[in-house]
Amino acid sequence: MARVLLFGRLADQAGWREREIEAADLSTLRASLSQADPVLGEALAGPGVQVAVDKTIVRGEAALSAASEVAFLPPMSGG
Amino acid sequence: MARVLLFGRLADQAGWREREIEAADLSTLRASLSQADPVLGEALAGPGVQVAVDKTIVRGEAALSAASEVAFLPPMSGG
Amino acid sequence: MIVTLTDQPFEPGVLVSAFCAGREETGAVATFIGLARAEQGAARALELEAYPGFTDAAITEIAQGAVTRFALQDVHIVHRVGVITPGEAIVFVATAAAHRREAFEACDYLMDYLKSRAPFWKKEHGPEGPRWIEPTARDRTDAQRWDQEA
Amino acid sequence: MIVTLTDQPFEPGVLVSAFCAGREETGAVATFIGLARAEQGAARALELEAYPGFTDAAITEIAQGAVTRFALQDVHIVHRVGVITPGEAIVFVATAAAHRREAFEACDYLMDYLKSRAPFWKKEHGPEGPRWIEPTARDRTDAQRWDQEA
Repeated sequence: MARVLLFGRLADQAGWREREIEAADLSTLRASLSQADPVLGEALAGPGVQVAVDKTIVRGEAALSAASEVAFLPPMSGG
Repeated sequence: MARVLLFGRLADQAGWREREIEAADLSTLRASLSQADPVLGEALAGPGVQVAVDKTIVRGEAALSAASEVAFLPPMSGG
Repeated sequence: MIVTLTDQPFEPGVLVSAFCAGREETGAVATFIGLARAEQGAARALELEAYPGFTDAAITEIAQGAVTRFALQDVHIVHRVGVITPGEAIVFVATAAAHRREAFEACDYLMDYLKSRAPFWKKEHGPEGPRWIEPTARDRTDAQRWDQEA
Repeated sequence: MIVTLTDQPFEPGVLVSAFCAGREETGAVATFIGLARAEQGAARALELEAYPGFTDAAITEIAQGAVTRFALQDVHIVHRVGVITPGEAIVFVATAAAHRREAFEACDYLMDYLKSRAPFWKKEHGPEGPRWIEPTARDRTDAQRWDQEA
């Protein structure tokens, strides 16, 4: 069970901001999210979308534990 | 009678900041000030010292009326 | 150094007074206050989303870098999140240094970062409904000035 | 636009609050506060002399030029005169503009002018007695930046 957070337009697109999802690693999590919502799955893989695991930006694959927090971050606009 | 004002180090040198002095023009005023205090006269003619008549910088000669205000301004330091 | 995200309106003047108080060796305090503009009714409100723990950590890291880079004595950053209405303060940055050039440049540098690269997501609520905002070309150019000079 | 010379201490934060209030079309407020430094006891007090009616007129003229040059919406300048003790504010400049670059540059420009060219005469009271100050080389260089860019 990873805690998944969506930010900005990704949350608007998905219709949710936070959800608990079972996944052993990032690619499994992405597959699971895509299966439930293919449009969201495509948006999460879109240009400029970054992933943070436990508040650290991760590129590529990462193992997830039950306590992991995974955040999908669309391009940042600045404040 | 012109109202003569000294600023900054000129006032410290002269030992006064404001005085009424009879003079028809600037050169007469300078001569009168030099006669009374030759060291001050030299300082007033020193590099970077500007003269304002009625709060406007004047280069060279200027006629003075009874109501004129003549200010001797040493190099400005900024605030 | 203080970095705060807040969903409540704040009064910049109160922050300035606190920041300036008791500084016997600070010659220069530069501050910047970003306000939400009404744009003649085109912008009804601004909504800023942050990722708590991530956004403030990212800003703190940049602010610490600025302290070193510009020999700052102190920095205070406050950033609003949530819904912000026209006239309200969005961001406050204050920098303290011995001399003014460092204070100015650090404040400018921090604002360029905050406006273009800091992890916020911005939604504008206008007459045509809400719209997510991307950084402007000028924001990117402003921020890049510091890369070239580094 | 307000330009004030005062021989009384002032609180910069109060000026900031007043300057920021009710601005629906201002995106950017930059401020600068110059404080008197103790310099580890080397400076006990600063004494600034102005020529009332001449000094404020000269500053007002430069501020009006800055409004045009940087497309400012507003400027507020307060400058202390008389004896100023360490930690007290010497100068306050606030600029308001639609965008931050103009607000920052105008504030920087006005401070360069005020620190190096404005008609003040400055005396430092230190442990070795009073001493009249001339502009530093850096003050002159800073002010000249704007001539080259003009």
